[in-house]
This record gives sequence, C-alpha cells and structure tokens, in this order.
Amino acid sequence: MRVVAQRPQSLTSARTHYCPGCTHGIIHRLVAECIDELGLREKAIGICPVGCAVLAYDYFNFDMLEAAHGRAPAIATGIKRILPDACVLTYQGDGDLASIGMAEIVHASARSEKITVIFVNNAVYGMTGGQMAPTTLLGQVTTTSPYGRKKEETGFPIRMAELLATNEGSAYISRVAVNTPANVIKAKKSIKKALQTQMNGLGFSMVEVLSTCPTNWGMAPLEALEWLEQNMIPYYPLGEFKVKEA
Amino acid sequence: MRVVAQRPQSLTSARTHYCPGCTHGIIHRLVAECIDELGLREKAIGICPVGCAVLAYDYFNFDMLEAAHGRAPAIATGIKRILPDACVLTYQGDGDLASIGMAEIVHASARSEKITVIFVNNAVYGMTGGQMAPTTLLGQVTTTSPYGRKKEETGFPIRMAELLATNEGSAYISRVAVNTPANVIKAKKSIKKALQTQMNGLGFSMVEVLSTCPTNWGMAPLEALEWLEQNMIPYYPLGEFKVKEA
Amino acid sequence: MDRVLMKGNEALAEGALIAGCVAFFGYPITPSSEIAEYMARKFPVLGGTFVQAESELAAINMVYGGAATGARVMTASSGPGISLKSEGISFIAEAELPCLIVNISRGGPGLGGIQPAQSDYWQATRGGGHGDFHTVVLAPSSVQEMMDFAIAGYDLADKYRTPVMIMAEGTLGQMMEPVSLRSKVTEFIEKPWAIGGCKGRLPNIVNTLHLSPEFLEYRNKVLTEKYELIKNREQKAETFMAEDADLVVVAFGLMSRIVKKAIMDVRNQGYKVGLIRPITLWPFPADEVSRAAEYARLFLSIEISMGQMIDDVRLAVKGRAPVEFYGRIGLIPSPEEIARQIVAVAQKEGL
Amino acid sequence: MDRVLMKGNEALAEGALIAGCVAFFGYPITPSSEIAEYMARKFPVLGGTFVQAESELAAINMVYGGAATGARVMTASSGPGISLKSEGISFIAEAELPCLIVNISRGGPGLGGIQPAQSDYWQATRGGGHGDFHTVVLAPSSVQEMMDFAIAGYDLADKYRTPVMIMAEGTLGQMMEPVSLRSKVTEFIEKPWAIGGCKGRLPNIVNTLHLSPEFLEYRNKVLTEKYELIKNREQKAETFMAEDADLVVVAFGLMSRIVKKAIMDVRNQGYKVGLIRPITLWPFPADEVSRAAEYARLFLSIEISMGQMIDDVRLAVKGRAPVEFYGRIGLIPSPEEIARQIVAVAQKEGL
Amino acid sequence: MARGRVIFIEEECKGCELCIHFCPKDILGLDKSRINSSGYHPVTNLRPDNCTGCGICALMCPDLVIRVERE
Amino acid sequence: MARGRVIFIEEECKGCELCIHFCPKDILGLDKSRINSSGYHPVTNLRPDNCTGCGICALMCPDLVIRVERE
Amino acid sequence: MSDEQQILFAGFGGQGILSMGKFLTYAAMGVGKNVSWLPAYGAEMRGGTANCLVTIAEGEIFSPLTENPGAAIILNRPSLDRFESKIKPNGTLVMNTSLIDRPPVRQDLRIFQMPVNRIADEQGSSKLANMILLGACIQKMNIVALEQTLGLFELIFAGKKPGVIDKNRKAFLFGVEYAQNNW
Amino acid sequence: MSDEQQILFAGFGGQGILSMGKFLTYAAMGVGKNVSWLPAYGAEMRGGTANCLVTIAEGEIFSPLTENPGAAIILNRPSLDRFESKIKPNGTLVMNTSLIDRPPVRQDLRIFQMPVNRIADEQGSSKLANMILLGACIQKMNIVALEQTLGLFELIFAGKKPGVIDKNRKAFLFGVEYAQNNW
Ligand SMILES: Cc1ncc(C[n+]2csc(CCOP(=O)(O)OP(=O)(O)O)c2C)c(N)n1
Ligand SMILES: Cc1ncc(C[n+]2csc(CCOP(=O)(O)OP(=O)(O)O)c2C)c(N)n1
Ligand code: SF4
Ligand code: SF4
Ligand code: SF4
Ligand code: SF4
Ligand code: SF4
Ligand code: SF4
Ligand SMILES: [Mg+2]
Ligand SMILES: [Mg+2]
Repeated sequence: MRVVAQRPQSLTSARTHYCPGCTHGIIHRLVAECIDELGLREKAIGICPVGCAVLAYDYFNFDMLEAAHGRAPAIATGIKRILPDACVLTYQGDGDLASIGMAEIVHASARSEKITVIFVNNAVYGMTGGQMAPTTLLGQVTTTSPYGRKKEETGFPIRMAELLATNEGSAYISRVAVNTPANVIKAKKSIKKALQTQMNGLGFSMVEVLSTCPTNWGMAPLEALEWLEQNMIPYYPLGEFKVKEA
Repeated sequence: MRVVAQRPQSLTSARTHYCPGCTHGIIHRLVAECIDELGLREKAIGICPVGCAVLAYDYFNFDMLEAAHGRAPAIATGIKRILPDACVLTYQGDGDLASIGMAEIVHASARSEKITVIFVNNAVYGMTGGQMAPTTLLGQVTTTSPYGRKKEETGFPIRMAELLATNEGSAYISRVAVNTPANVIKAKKSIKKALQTQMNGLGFSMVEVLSTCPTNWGMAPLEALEWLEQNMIPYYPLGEFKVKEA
Repeated sequence: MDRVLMKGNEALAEGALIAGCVAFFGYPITPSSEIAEYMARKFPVLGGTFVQAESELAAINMVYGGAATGARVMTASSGPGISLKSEGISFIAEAELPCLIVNISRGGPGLGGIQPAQSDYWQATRGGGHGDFHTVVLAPSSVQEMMDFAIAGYDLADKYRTPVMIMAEGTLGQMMEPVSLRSKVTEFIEKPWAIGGCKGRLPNIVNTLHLSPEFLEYRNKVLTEKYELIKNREQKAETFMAEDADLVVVAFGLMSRIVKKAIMDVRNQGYKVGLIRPITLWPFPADEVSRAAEYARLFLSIEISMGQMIDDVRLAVKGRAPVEFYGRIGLIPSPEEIARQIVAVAQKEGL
Repeated sequence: MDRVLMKGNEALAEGALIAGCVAFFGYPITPSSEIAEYMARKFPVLGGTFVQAESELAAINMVYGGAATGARVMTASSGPGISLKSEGISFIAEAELPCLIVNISRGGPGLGGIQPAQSDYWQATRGGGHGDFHTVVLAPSSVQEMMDFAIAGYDLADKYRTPVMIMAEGTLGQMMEPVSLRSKVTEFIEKPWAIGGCKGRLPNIVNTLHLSPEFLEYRNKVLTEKYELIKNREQKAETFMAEDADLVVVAFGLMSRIVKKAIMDVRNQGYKVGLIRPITLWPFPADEVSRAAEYARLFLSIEISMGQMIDDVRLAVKGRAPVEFYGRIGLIPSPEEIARQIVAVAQKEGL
Repeated sequence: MARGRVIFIEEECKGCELCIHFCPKDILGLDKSRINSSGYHPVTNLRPDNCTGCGICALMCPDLVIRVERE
Repeated sequence: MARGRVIFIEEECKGCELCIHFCPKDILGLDKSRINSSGYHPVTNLRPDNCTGCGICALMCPDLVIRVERE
Repeated sequence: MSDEQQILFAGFGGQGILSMGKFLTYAAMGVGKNVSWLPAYGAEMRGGTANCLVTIAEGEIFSPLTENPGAAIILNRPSLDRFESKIKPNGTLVMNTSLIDRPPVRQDLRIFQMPVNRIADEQGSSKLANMILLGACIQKMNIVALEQTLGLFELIFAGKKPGVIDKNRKAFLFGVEYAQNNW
Repeated sequence: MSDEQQILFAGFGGQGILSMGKFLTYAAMGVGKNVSWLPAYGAEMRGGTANCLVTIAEGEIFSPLTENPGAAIILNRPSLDRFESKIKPNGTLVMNTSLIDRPPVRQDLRIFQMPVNRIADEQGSSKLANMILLGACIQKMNIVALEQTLGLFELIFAGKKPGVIDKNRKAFLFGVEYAQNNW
C-alpha cells in the first residue's frame, strides 16, 4: 500500500493547541504541504501573528519569528530586504492583519514586498475570547458586539482582498475557504500560487482563507463549517482578485 | 461696488506661514468658505495634522484640535461620537493620512464615521523638508528618493480615493485639484458636498485635493501648478469615486 | 444582597460608569478585555459610546478627542497596548486633558505572558512616553477598590486636568470578590477649555505644538508646577503594623494583601515587620516612606517585577537604611513564600 | 584634508556604515531626518537597504525582522517617534536582538517643539516600553562622537545581544564639526541564533511569548543577569577637573561641553567645580558619581529637561551630599548662563 | 477486501467529527467507550473493509490524526 | 472706466505670481521697486482700468491678499 | 482568619471548572461569608488545564491565594499530578476517576472518588458533570449548608432559563445522592 | 580659547544665511582651524528667520554656542532687533540696509552697511546676494585670509558645476571689491 496522506515535513510533530475542529489546523497543513512540494523548507522563514496562531513557531518546521500584534508584514519586510532569496511568509488573523495591522499590510502591498501573506479570516478574535473583528459580519454576536454587529455603530466588515487588490504593488490576491474538501483543494492551489509569485519576484502576494472558530462562534465544528458556507462566503466571495503574470 | 471676493469668516486674520504659491492656502480658503456658506462655523471642530498644515489651528476661526501625526481620524471619531451634531473635519497631508495614518483613515472609513476628511496630496513630505510620500510619483526625486522613486524598491504610489472607495462605510469620496481656476471651483463644490454628506449622516466623506509644494518640488509656484497638471492628474484621476445618496 | 460578586475588571468598568464615564475606546487584550466587554454590554442600554478601536494607538487618540470635548472617557489595555499608547499619553498630558487609562498588567517584556505582573511600574510612573510629564497612577488592591479608584481617578483627572492611570495586576482584574455599589456621581466641574463648537465664544484650541523655545519652556514649567502641587497634595499610602516595625515592607496592589497575611504570620514568629502600601504610585508616597526611615532599620521592596519601585523607595530612604528587594514575575507569590522571604532577610540583616 | 566637515546626523550615519550597517529602516522626523536622507543617498550606491517605513512602528518592526537575520541594522527618530517604537523596543530587548536605535531628541511632551532637549532620559533609560528591560544608551557630545559611538554601539549590541540607543540633542545632529573618518569594521562575531533558512541545522525561533509563568520568570532572570553584567562592565563616564571639586556638575551630551566652558570660567573666579559626564546613560556611571560623593560637598545636575537624570545622581549619591538641579528646555543654555548658575548655587550652599 | 486503510493517532484526536462527516463511505465514528488523555472520545473506523483510501478524512482533519494508505 | 477693482494687502503678498498668471486681463504684476517686510516684491495692478472684477486673481491667491469689488 | 477555607478546583478547560468554583463562591456569599474567587486565566484556555481557587472566611480575606489549599477537587490526571502534593496535611481530595488512571499517593488525605464523566454520560448530561460532582462535594464537605445552597439556585442562575436551572438542580441533587450512597 | 571667534549670521530663510556660515566654516577649516557651525534649525523654516553661529578657534572648541557673538552679519530687520543687543562690546556688526530700515542703536560697534539686495539685483544675481556680502565680510574681518579662501572655492563647492563655482566666485569678488571701496 502506498501512503496517500501523512504529516508533511514542514510541520513538527507537536500537537496543536487549537480547539477541536478549528480549521487553523487545516490551513497549517496546507501551507506546510505547499512549502514541501515547492522544496522551500530550508529557505522558508515564517512569521506568526499574535492570535490563536501565535504558537505556530512550534508547529512549522522551519525558521520562525513571533511578531508583535499586527506587525508581521513590517517584520517580513525587514527580513526579506536582507535575505532576498528567502521564502518569507506571514500567517495572520483578521484582528492582527485587518485591525491593528492595517497600515503594515496596506504598505507591504503598496511597496510590493516580495512576501506571502496567509490571512486567516474567521470573523472574530479567537485568542482573546471572541471579540468583534473588522471582518465580523453584520448581526454577528461577539463579546464586544453582544447585541449583534450594527452598521450604525461599527460600519461594515472590511473585504481585505478587494481593498489590497487596488494597490498596484499587489501581484497575487485571492480568497479561499477550507470548509469542504473541494475548497480545501482549491485553497492549497492558491497558497502554492502565492508562494510561487513571491519566489518569481513578482511582488506582494496574499491568500485570504475563510476559517472557522467553533469555540467563539459557539458552535459544533460541523455547524461552524456550515455557518461559514451560509454567511461568510456570500459576503466574502471566493476567487482571485489580482494575478500579475511573470 | 459690491465685494466679490474677501476673507471668509471661518478664517482668522492670521498671515499663514506657507511658502509663496503653496496651494495649502487656497484649500484653507475653500474649506472656510464652505463652512461659512453652510452656516457651520459654530458647529465646526477642525483637526489639524502634523504636516505643514500643523498650524491650521491659528488660521481656521472655529474650535480646533492639533492631532498626533496620522491620528486625526481617530481623534475625530472620539469627538464625533460624543458630539454627534458637530461638524467634525480633519485636514491631513499625504504623509499624515496615507503613510503613518493609514490604519486610522481606513478604519474611520470602514466604521463609516460621520466625519469629513480634507486630504491634501502634494506627493511629498513638505514640513520635514521634502521626503518621499506614499503618493510620491515614480521617478520623482525627493530627499529620501534622491535618484528618483523606483518601483523595485518602493513599489507604487497609493491611490487613497480608490482604496477607500472599496469600503462600504465610505459615503462620499472624490479627488480634485487646485491648479486652475476651473479646478478650484470644482474643488469647492466637492468639499461642500462632503460636508453635506457628513451633516446628513450618510457616513464617511473624504475629498483628496491635489496640491503643490513649490519649495520641495524645487519649482516656482507656476511651474508647480504645471507639474501637477502634467504628472499628478494622469496618475491620480480627478472625479467622484463614491457617492452615497440620502 | 447589597453586595454584588464581581470580577475586578467589571467592578472597575462599573465604577467608571458610576463616575459618569460616557465613552469607552479600547482594543481587546488579555487580561483587560472584560472591561471593554462590560462597556459593550452596558453602553447600548445606558446610552453612551463603546468603540472597539482598530488599535491601542487609535484608542488613545479617540480618548484624546473624546476628552477634549470635556466628557469623561476612558480606555483600558495591558503591557504591549500601553506601550502603543505612550505617544498619545504624552500628547494628552501636555494638552492637559482629564481621562482614565487602565493597565491591567501582565508580564513582559515583548509579548511576554498574560500572567500578572507589576513590571510596567517605570512606564507608568516615568518614561512611559517622550518628554517631561507624569500621569497620576492609582494601584487598587481589591475588587472594591477597582470600583472606588475608578471613581476617585476621574475626580483627580478633572481636578488637575491630567490623565490618570489605574494599574492593577491581571489577577486583580480576573478575580471575583463582593463589592458594595457606590452611588452615581452627579456633580462635575466646569470645563470652559473644552471644544464643542464656538457658539457665543471665541474658538477653543487644543494643542501641544510649541515651536517657540520660550513658549515650550513655559509650558514645561506650567506642567512641572502642577506636578509639584500634586506631589505635595495627593501622595497616598496605607500602612499596616508599620508604627513599631524594624523591617518595613513596601508593596502595592494585590501583592500588598499577600504581604499583610505574611506579616501576621511573621509577627507571630516575633519579627517586628510592617507594611507601607503605596496607593498612588505616582506621586509616590515618599513622605510616608521617609518618615518610616526615621525608625525602621531595614526596608524590603516586594514587587512582581525584577525591581522597579525600589528606585522610589531608595530615593525616599536617602541611604538612611538598607533597602532590600524580593521579586517574582508572572505569578503572585503566596503568603507562605513571602513570610519565608521576610524571615530570611530579617535574619540576614540580624533583626 | 583628513578631516571632513559633517553634520552630526551625517557623521552618525557614516559611522553606522563604517560599522557594517546594511539596512536602515526609518520614518522622517525633525531633527533626525538627515540620517535617513544620508542612508537614502548611500545605500543605492554602496549596496544595502534603505526603506522609508510607513511609520515608526513599522520601522522598529522592520528592525526587529532585520536584526533577527543577524545583520547590522538601525533606525533613527525623535521623541514622538521613539514613543511609537516603545512596544517594538520591548520586543527586541526580550528577543535579544542587537540593533542600533537613534533618538535625536527634541522637546516634549506631545508634539512639543523640534528644538533640542534631553527630556527623553527616563524613556531611554527605563520605562520606555512595558516590562523589565533596558537598552544600553550612549550620549555623544561631539560630531566626532556621533560617528564613534555608532561604531561602538554596534559592538556593544552584538556583544550583549541587546538594542543600543544613541541619544543626542537635536542640535548635535544639526551642527557641523570636522570629523576624522574611522576605518571600516571588518570583524564580526558569529550569530548562530539568527534566522535565515534552516539548511543543515534545526530551525531557529525568535520569540518573546512565554505562556508558562515559570519560563517567563526564567527569561526575566536571564535578562536581569545580563543587565547586571552590563552595569558592572560598561558604565562609562568622562571627568573634567572633578578630582578636587567641591561642587560636581553632572551633565551629558552637548550640554556637557557647555558646562566645561563654564567651569573654566568659574574656576577663574575661584570656585572648585568639576564635571562628571555620563557617556553611558544606561548603565548610569553610578560608581564614578559614588566615588565623587566621597569628597564633593555638592552635586548639580544640569539637564535640558525638567529634571530626570537627577534621580540617578541621587540614587548614586545616596544622601551623602545635596543634589541640586538646573534645567532648561527647547534650548541649550549658554556657557555664560551656566557659569552664573554654578556660582549662584555654590554661593547658596556656601562653598 | 479494503482498497484503503486509515491509521489514527488516537492521542491526537480531538473528536471534532470533521473526518466522520466528510468520509464518502460514512465508515468513521467516535469511540464513546474510550477517552484519550486529552479527554476526547477518539475517532475509529467502524467498517474498515469499506475504506477506499480516498484520503478525504485526512484532508479535512485539522489535527493530522489520520494517515491514509491505498493499494 | 473699470468695471472692477482689486485691493491688495501688500504686507501679506508673497509674490508667488499666481494671480498675475491667471488674470484674464493680464493686468497684474510684481512691483520690483518695493519689498514688503517679509522680503517679497508685492503684487500691483498695472492697468487698473482694465479690471473686470472677475475675481479670478482672488480665487487663485493662496494668501487672501486680494479683495475684489465689482459694479 | 483561622476559620478561612481554601478550595481548589482543577481539570481541563471545558470541564466547567471555573463555574464550579463560582457556584461555591456565590453560595458562600449567599450565606453571608467573605469570599474570593481566583481563576488561573488565559494561558490555560484552549484544551489546556483550568483551575480556580475559592477562599471563604468569616473575617477579612487578606490573601485570595495560597500554596496549600485545604481541599482540592481534581477532574483530570495532569491536575492531580500537579496539585496532590500541595494539599494541606490531612486535607480533602476529590478526584474524577474517569480521567484519572492512578490512585493518590498521599496517605493523610480524606479522599472521595467519582467516575464523573461515566456517571454524567449515564445520566445523559455530560455537560453537567461538574454540577453532579459539585453536589457531591457540598454534601460531603461542610462549607455551606446543603439546604441554603439549594435555596440559592434561582439567585445564582439569575437570568438563565428555568429549564436550565432545573437541569442543573437535578444534576446537583444527583451528586448529593451519590455522595450519600457512595462516600 | 581666548583666540576663539564666534560669528553670527541672521536673516530670512531663503537668503542663504546657512550657506554663508557654512562657507566661512569650510574656509576656516581649510586653513587648519578648529571650527563648528551651529544652525537654528527647523522652526525657522518657511519664510521665517534663519540664523547660524560659526565658531573658529586654534584650540579645542568646548562650546559651539554663546550669548554674545563677537560679530554679527544681519540681513533683515527682525534679526537686527533680535540680535543687536547681544553682540560683544566693541564687536562687529554688518547689516543689509536693503531690508533694514533703521540705524543701529549700539555706539560701541564696528559697523559695516551694504544694500545687499539692491546691489545683487543690479548685478543681476539676486540669488547670490549672500556671496557678495560674504566676500565683503571676509575682506574686512580678519578671520581667514582672502587668498587662502579663494584657493578653497573648488574644494568648498566640490561637486558643483564649474559655471556655478565661477558665478559664486564672481559675486564673492564683487563683494570684496565693494568692501575695499565702501567700507
Ligand atoms: C498590542 C496588542 N494588542 C492586543 C493584544 C491582544 N490580542 C492578542 S491576539 C488578538 C486578536 C486575535 O484575533 P485574530 O487576529 O483574528 O486571530 P485569531 O485568534 O482569530 O486567529 C488580540 C487583540 C496583543 N497581544 N497585543
Ligand atoms: C510620530 C511622528 N512622526 C514623524 C513626525 C515628523 N513629521 C512631521 S510632518 C511629517 C510629514 C508631513 O508630510 P505631509 O503629511 O504630506 O504634510 P505636508 O507637510 O506635505 O503638507 C512628518 C514625517 C512627527 N511629527 N511625528
Ligand atoms: S479560539 Fe477559535 S480560532 Fe482559536 S483555536 Fe479555538 S476555535 Fe480556533
Ligand atoms: S513646504 Fe511645501 S507644502 Fe509646506 S508650505 Fe512650503 S510649499 Fe507648502
Ligand atoms: S480514506 Fe476515504 S474512505 Fe477511507 S476513511 Fe478516509 S474518507 Fe473514508
Ligand atoms: S477530524 Fe481529526 S481530530 Fe477530528 S475527529 Fe477526525 S481524526 Fe479526530
Ligand atoms: S479681478 Fe479679474 S481682471 Fe481684475 S485683476 Fe483680478 S483677475 Fe484681473
Ligand atoms: S497670488 Fe496672492 S500672494 Fe501671490 S502674488 Fe498674487 S497677491 Fe501676492
Ligand atoms: Mg480571527
Ligand atoms: Mg504632503
């Protein structure tokens, strides 16, 4: 018998601290598989966010740096400018990237930094216990929008992929989801494309991944996947928003 | 004889510190005239940036607050949330708004804060002596792009109006210029529309004004107007990018 | 039941509401988030503003704007978030805007941990921002005081037109104790300097830019005189069995309560130990400590840090007695541990 | 002409290049911008990276990333910008990454002015960020030292794996003096901890998160021991006519040169006055000051601030002699003014 | 005879049921009779013979619990 | 006879020449014979009679130097 | 202070450790005692371990924490390994044998055992395992009187749906009964 | 230190104040002196006033600043009002009468006057007014020898186009001549 599925080399053997059914785990695996398949593990430098993925440095099996909240793109810039041949990727949540880190991500994209950003949009602040994120949907209940997010008070969820696509510096921008086998396979393709965009020196690349937070959504893992399908995808359409060819 | 042009009430009698031919002066006057004509002077609260317009609190004849560099939109939020009937406007340069203040402006727009932003884009850092701005054009020489701005190192100039127009929270977004009498008249119309958008509670409004910096562009005032026409307008098209109707 | 069981963070938030706080601007961070969450629940009901800012930077600048209107506003955060606020705090101090800033503190440096610490003492009392300024800093030691100091903090803030910081160990924010609710504050002082539209008056200007060296210096002197006044008037400390003490422990916050229990214990073992608990970290109760230096033979600064307040203890003792230190980080030492330490130090110094 | 006439800011930048700095990440701010502008001119020619960051926050985090690769990198700013960097500096200190941070300082608080000041002393030496950490702080007093301290700063940074700050009054950055160029630094120590791809080794991790209280405390102890080591080894001060002085002035930076001229003057008037000039602000040369406290009858801390370093002077003097203060802000007092002040204080104290 | 085989690292299973839900053969389930040291009922293969080795369970498992083999 | 009239606050003029350039009647110019206390040659109306009072000069003046009157 | 009692609750996150502690705290306050509830917060989230310490006293509570709790209610193995040695001499240890696969080492302790998860599953209320155990504990340890506690349910669960309160009371009483029969 | 000379240059921004000072500084350094050049920076930009202080000495320069410069070269009225009283007793004052509409108050000073703007306009080189004045000053004040200074032009303007250097030398020499004829 041949092995059709096993742990990629770019992941350590550490057991993750993620809640049951949290799709952060799936996304970690996809990133690791892409790094493996592109043979980039020994060139890879990963930057983890402050967020539930803060411990990613224990999970990814290559050089890692733990960033200050939201600043991963600036840190990635500092690294990539000095090590132009490295494969530099940031892994950021929606609070990290779309809230506190807004300036850093917009400017990394504008400067066309040759880095790859994995943007995990789960519409909530997971690590800190379920506060509202800039990507929280209207009506969604969180600990800081206890009566449901209202546009009168908080405006509208930000579509980062669309926003960053307006920057000429963006070379590859896409949005994927990991709620079904089909979407997981697509997500992996997109992540690989983003990494290739970086290694081909085309410019800034980002994959926004719609992900679940069963714990803070207050749902069973399977319900969460369903909720993502029903609520997130309609507001956050999947697809490629910017594709700069070599 | 009747007076067809004189100092608006919303300007103090102070002589500005601006360089000869700097169009900051024109923009100040337009804002003041709009405030006068809409009868908002006694409701107006202006927030000046850190930039050449930092002393605007000496020039505008209504309540003023001097912000930390880039944070005017956050300060405006704090004020407007507590004084919903006030007319709150920020006056910001391209370094202030598009560089250090990127997160604050994007989120004020996303939250649909009912404020008006006058964004003076002169493609350079005036106050600090002519460093590169995020809006500096490719090839443009500044003290921090002494060999001309290169896309390989600094990516591409950011088009703030287009970027903010992607936010559903933005109710009125336009770009104007003050390099000719015709454009100055259009600019004034647009600024008035932005202020009305705020007072009608429609959401976030911003007018990006293409302006000159003769001193740091190293040009005579008239050359500077010409340079704006020839170089800035082609990259920064004039027009309205978002108009939410009542 | 007149007493309500509350988390420290909730008691602090409720205290702010009692004091008339009408707006909260903040960004979540453990272990302070319950303050934001409490406000997010209350304001939509009570009327008032809750804004989850995009960052601590934005939050403190929203406070800057909010406070400029004369309203009672606040923000809350922890270590890294307070660092991000430091530019704004410096602005607010110079603009002389009253407001409440809360640091439910955790261990650093860097991301550190989310466990309790007092290692932001320096940042809170000096140096937490550029230029010559201070913020009044209050250190509660119980959930009841979390509420009471929020109320007192606003009064100090308005009285002196200064930002006031409440600094409490994360544990104090997370633990629950019964609190007696206070009655709503109804009297507020006039704020003619506030911005809000210039109807019927000349425009007001809130500004911290002073290009002329002479005026910049004048402003710094004004602030310095204010700080001197506060130092003379507002130093606050609690003493516990300090009157006859050979060894005076200096400790603040929740830590000080642990020390009390330890002192009861070592007193039974025959050691004359007492406590001075700074309630205001700035102004530091130097007079109280200095008085104790007249008779105490030894001082012991106990902090949940590597040693920061000890500078202020030494500055107050002025070499009249040795000042020892004991500190932990990321956890609050138990009364048993503190008792052992006190005895060890006392014996070492031959008391 | 072996000596070149340079602005202090340019000399500092050139010094960094001589020391092997390969990347500058910064955001313009008066009076530091010439450093960025110099690098923007040089790197494209020399090979190396100049990035004008979107903010000081981004800049310090670019430094965080750059330093993590083991390369010599730097940033420069002033007051408000340094405040914005404080979170990042705390991270870099805990991650133990060597780098150079420059504060060409101006008057605060708030936006303040752009005129010279030393009022970021507390922020630089303690409290400029959350948690228990320090950065080594060097204070040059001449354009030549701007260059030399940049070189020395990198050596200290690498040796102790710590961020090093150079703090100089704005005037020192703006003025021109002749400097003798130094020869290029060619020897660097190994940095096995650096990240750069795990080819042929286990992955390296740069991290400041320590969720377990035990490990967090361990990390704090490691840092504290390092700081003790630096305190014991690296205190640096210059003395000027201090040996026989009744009155010892303590002053640093360009200010200390003015004091020297004033001392020449008052010595002619018969006052035995000397100077201790801290070269390292952290670690503060407490030993030198303490030695002087053996014989000096009076200390005078002269600062371009409302009084910050005076804390460290007092901590070192330990009550053995009175410590007076004289300060200005936004301008550097003239030698004439300082001479008058010294005489006034000397007479008041009956020297 | 099974065309595929799945091996579980039970200790790592968090009982989230994603694999169970997506297995086209619907042959996986939680073993309520057992609790791993993290306190979860681990997944198990109820009808090993029906496994096709399609790998979908592993594709959807967030915790790399599943190793899949196929002929 | 002039349909319009322009009055300048000479002390405030910075000699930027914007008004001069945009005046449709081309009747404005700097007075090289004078220097105001800021060190600038102030603007002046060379042919007052031709002023139409269109206000364009004031529209383009950054420094509110010009007051325009019209019949 | 001598009358001060300190009870530690420890187990996995998600086992309802903190709410057990809160319930006891409310109950004690309800009967007029001074109380404090001290959680180990944050880091222990996400499937990690959770614990909280409840202090109950007649007089003022100086220290809400201690090295040596008088009683420990332990719901999983890691917590037992961590805390068994810390319990006061001759203190009380309650353990959930469903998730603890070793006997206690200490000989001086009063020990009560219950296969909490199994029993809860049997009762078809796995979510209420903590209430069952709590009932048993309160029955056995004389901290707050059983009757008084029962009287406080509405107060403690204020705002919760009646159905929820009943479920909890049922589970609680089942625990009481279990303790009567087995402990 | 006794030999130390301190010269203040003051006027509007844009009048080339700082470069006048720099030129003198370079020249003095060129002839082997210790020098320092201290500008009033920043705030004085944007049409405000500009000034710089040049210190020249044989020995080490402790203080690059002073309350009382030995000489002051003043290009506009506000600067005269601000600095006249500060000049050392019996010091030197050079003033640009084009922009100074009052006579000096001090009686003890050596005074040199020149309508710099008018002369420069006449010379059709308004941009080089400062070089004209500088030539005159160096001719008159014995800080650095004229010949040596002339020899340093290439060095000081290193990198500038020859044309520019010539223009500056011409203006400079015109100033020298003016001083010889009028001062
Ligand atoms: C400067 C700073 N502010 C706030 C925090 C607290 N904090 C940690 S993670 C986080 C947000 C996490 O949400 P997200 O980025 O969406 O990641 P997720 O946990 O959802 O994957 C916050 C606010 C911090 N650590 N540092
Ligand atoms: C935190 C902080 N960083 C940097 C500065 C320095 N600074 C002042 S204004 C400015 C930029 C001005 O450019 P812009 O915003 O475009 O305004 P302009 O002068 O061009 O109108 C900078 C970088 C500052 N004052 N504060
Ligand atoms: S809190 Fe949410 S995002 Fe974080 S691990 Fe749990 S499920 Fe995943
Ligand atoms: S520097 Fe530029 S922007 Fe600033 S006032 Fe002068 S011309 Fe205007
Ligand atoms: S490999 Fe396919 S068939 Fe086999 S268990 Fe997994 S999903 Fe089911
Ligand atoms: S998906 Fe993985 S973790 Fe979830 S139940 Fe299946 S094997 Fe266990
Ligand atoms: S009003 Fe019209 S015509 Fe008269 S000067 Fe002005 S621009 Fe010229
Ligand atoms: S536009 Fe105004 S400032 Fe410029 S020259 Fe004309 S009047 Fe003078
Ligand atoms: Mg999230
Ligand atoms: Mg600009």
